[in-house]
Amino acid sequence: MKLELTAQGVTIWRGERCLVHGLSFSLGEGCILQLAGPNGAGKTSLMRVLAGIGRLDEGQVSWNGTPIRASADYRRELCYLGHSNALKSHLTSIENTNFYQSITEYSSQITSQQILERLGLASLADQPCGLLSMGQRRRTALGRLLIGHARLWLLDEPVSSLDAEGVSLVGNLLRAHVEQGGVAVLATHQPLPLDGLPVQRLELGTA
Amino acid sequence: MNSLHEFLTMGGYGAYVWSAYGAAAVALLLNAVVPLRRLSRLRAALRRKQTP
Amino acid sequence: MRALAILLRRDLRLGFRRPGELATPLLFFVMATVLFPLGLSPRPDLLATVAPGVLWVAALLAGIVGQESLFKSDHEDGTLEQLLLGPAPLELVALTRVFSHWLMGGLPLVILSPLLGLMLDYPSAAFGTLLLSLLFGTLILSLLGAVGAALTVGLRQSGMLLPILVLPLAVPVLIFGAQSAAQAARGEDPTAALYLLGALLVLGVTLAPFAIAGALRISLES
Amino acid sequence: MNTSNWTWFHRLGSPPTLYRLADRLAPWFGWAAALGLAAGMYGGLWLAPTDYQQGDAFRIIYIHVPSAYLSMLCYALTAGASAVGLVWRMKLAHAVAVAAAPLGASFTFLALVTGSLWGKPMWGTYWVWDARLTSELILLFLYLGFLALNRAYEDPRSGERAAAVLALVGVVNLPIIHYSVVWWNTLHQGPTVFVGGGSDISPRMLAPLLVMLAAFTCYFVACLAKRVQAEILERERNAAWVKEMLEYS
Repeated sequence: MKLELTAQGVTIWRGERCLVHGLSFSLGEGCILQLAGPNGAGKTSLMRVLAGIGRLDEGQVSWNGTPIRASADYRRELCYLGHSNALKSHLTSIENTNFYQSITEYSSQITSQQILERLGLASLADQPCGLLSMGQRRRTALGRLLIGHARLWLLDEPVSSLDAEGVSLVGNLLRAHVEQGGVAVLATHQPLPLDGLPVQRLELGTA
Repeated sequence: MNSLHEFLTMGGYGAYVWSAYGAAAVALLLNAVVPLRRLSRLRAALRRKQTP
Repeated sequence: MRALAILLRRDLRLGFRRPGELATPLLFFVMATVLFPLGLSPRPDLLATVAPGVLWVAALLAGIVGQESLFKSDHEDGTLEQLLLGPAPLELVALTRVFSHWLMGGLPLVILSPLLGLMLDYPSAAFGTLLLSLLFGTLILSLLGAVGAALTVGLRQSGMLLPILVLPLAVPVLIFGAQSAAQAARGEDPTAALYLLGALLVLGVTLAPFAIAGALRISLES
Repeated sequence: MNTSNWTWFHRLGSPPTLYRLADRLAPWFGWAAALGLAAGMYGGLWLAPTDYQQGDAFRIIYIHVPSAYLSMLCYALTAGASAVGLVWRMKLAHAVAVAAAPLGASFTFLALVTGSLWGKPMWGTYWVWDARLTSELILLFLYLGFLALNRAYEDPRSGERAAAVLALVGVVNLPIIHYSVVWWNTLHQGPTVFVGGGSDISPRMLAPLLVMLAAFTCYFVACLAKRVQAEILERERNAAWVKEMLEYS
């Protein structure tokens, strides 16, 4: 089953502004779509529409041919990392990661402890996330990418507040994901080490 | 009803009957005038916006 | 189903880590009840006649006040989005959240009500009906309050808007609940009102989750 | 479901069609309402005999009953349009709901005012906790909730969808609220005599009431049409068909 994320004539209005008008694209297996554009150009709104949370006023987004609103397995095969880290500040990193492990339907081979080690957070596993730095919280949130078999990654500013080592970590994760045939949509201002990977660029905010 | 006087006093209940009809008149007028004015103002604004 | 049980446990763990937050509806219930004798008169016979109504109005207001925080914290730290994207159906996730929030916010109200009943000379013989009516009542109010909370979670000043949306919908609960407590206090048979309250609960449990889920999706869509 | 009989439903969904339909309908219903009101008021205030119990105060029913009936009709329309908007994702249905709500709220308020003005001569007090008046008051709160929620959202498209959910929850609760208020009322006061459009009133009293009901309904359709037109223009501000239309008219 060939993976494909397609958007046909997507139009997004927020308030009185038309952020995206008649956007169409198709993203196949092993490709990355990089959204570029100034602040407020609608990158986050488009990302949330692709995730199925945001409201689109016209057009349609489909995953492997079926519209995402009607597709049952879209939510299983998707991992959305937004601006906020989706971590409860009173729970520790391991508890947060365990929570997301437990609510994905199939048990992934990698345990929460291994995820935190891979992200360099092993020593902070039982620290409440509220006490972690922004960068450490961002890394904990990145742990969600490793849980389960998410074939589609939607990453909104994944490297915000990450140090150089973190940025290369995200680059490697993305490279591994894409090389295994995964699909990714990326919105970022800082450059990422993606050389050699098939990247499509999409400029927003010029409409 | 046969006399104008009886019509105005409404058998002593004039105050209540006429204030009820007064309130109704206000409500009906407001409900008619407000949208009409809003519509014409919108049309004028759009027409002005159109002619560069 | 496993995901819902885990969600319930996480909510309870989160709730008990911050006991301060749990106390607010309780304190509100106690204070609101204490205000009535100060506002009316200390005479026991007068208080006894208004006791069921006072207890119920105070419980209703406390229930609604407690609902505002239902989705607020999850919305702020972004976990609500992940729940929307999670595999579990949003309607059941909403029902689980309402239940866990009720366990920590609504149930203590019910348990505390006889104590406040004593302060208002409510006959102890009728405590059974009072507890049962408040049990049903706080559950229904949690469901209605959750609809209001879901509709206003994305708004800045939702504190005042939520009661305005929910109180008109809570009128039948107040009428049947206060009525059953009053009839029991007078020694009459309150089962008619209790049955109607139970019917409202069944209606709430079956329909409210769809309204809550729909409202959450709309709150997060722009 | 063959598509032929649904096409009118989807054609209504296209803004220019609905706009032109509303534009054509409004004057007809407007004039019908004006004539109806004149005839109804003449019949009700001048021709109808004085009521043996309530004297001439009963003539308030010619305003009270139509506005109470329209307040219910408007809420049903708001809820219905909201359901269509949410289920079929038809943006114009929300436009109709948002247009109907303030209309319904004003009729509810009018019903309350005329109801209490009628209560004063009947029971000596302006406010009677009568089942119908109390339900009307709660209906007013439901309307105010709808309007407040609709305006509370920055994004108007999400605001009307959130208000639509509230309208659906409200319409499910409305009969329950009414029943519980009637139940509460009969429990405390026993059935009060509230003559209002009862079947026993004489035909010369009833005829003007029916004319007034029809006139109010025509008035409601005309006002709604104008409000829907304004909503459509607001939403389709920079659509192509609006530019063309403004050039010709």
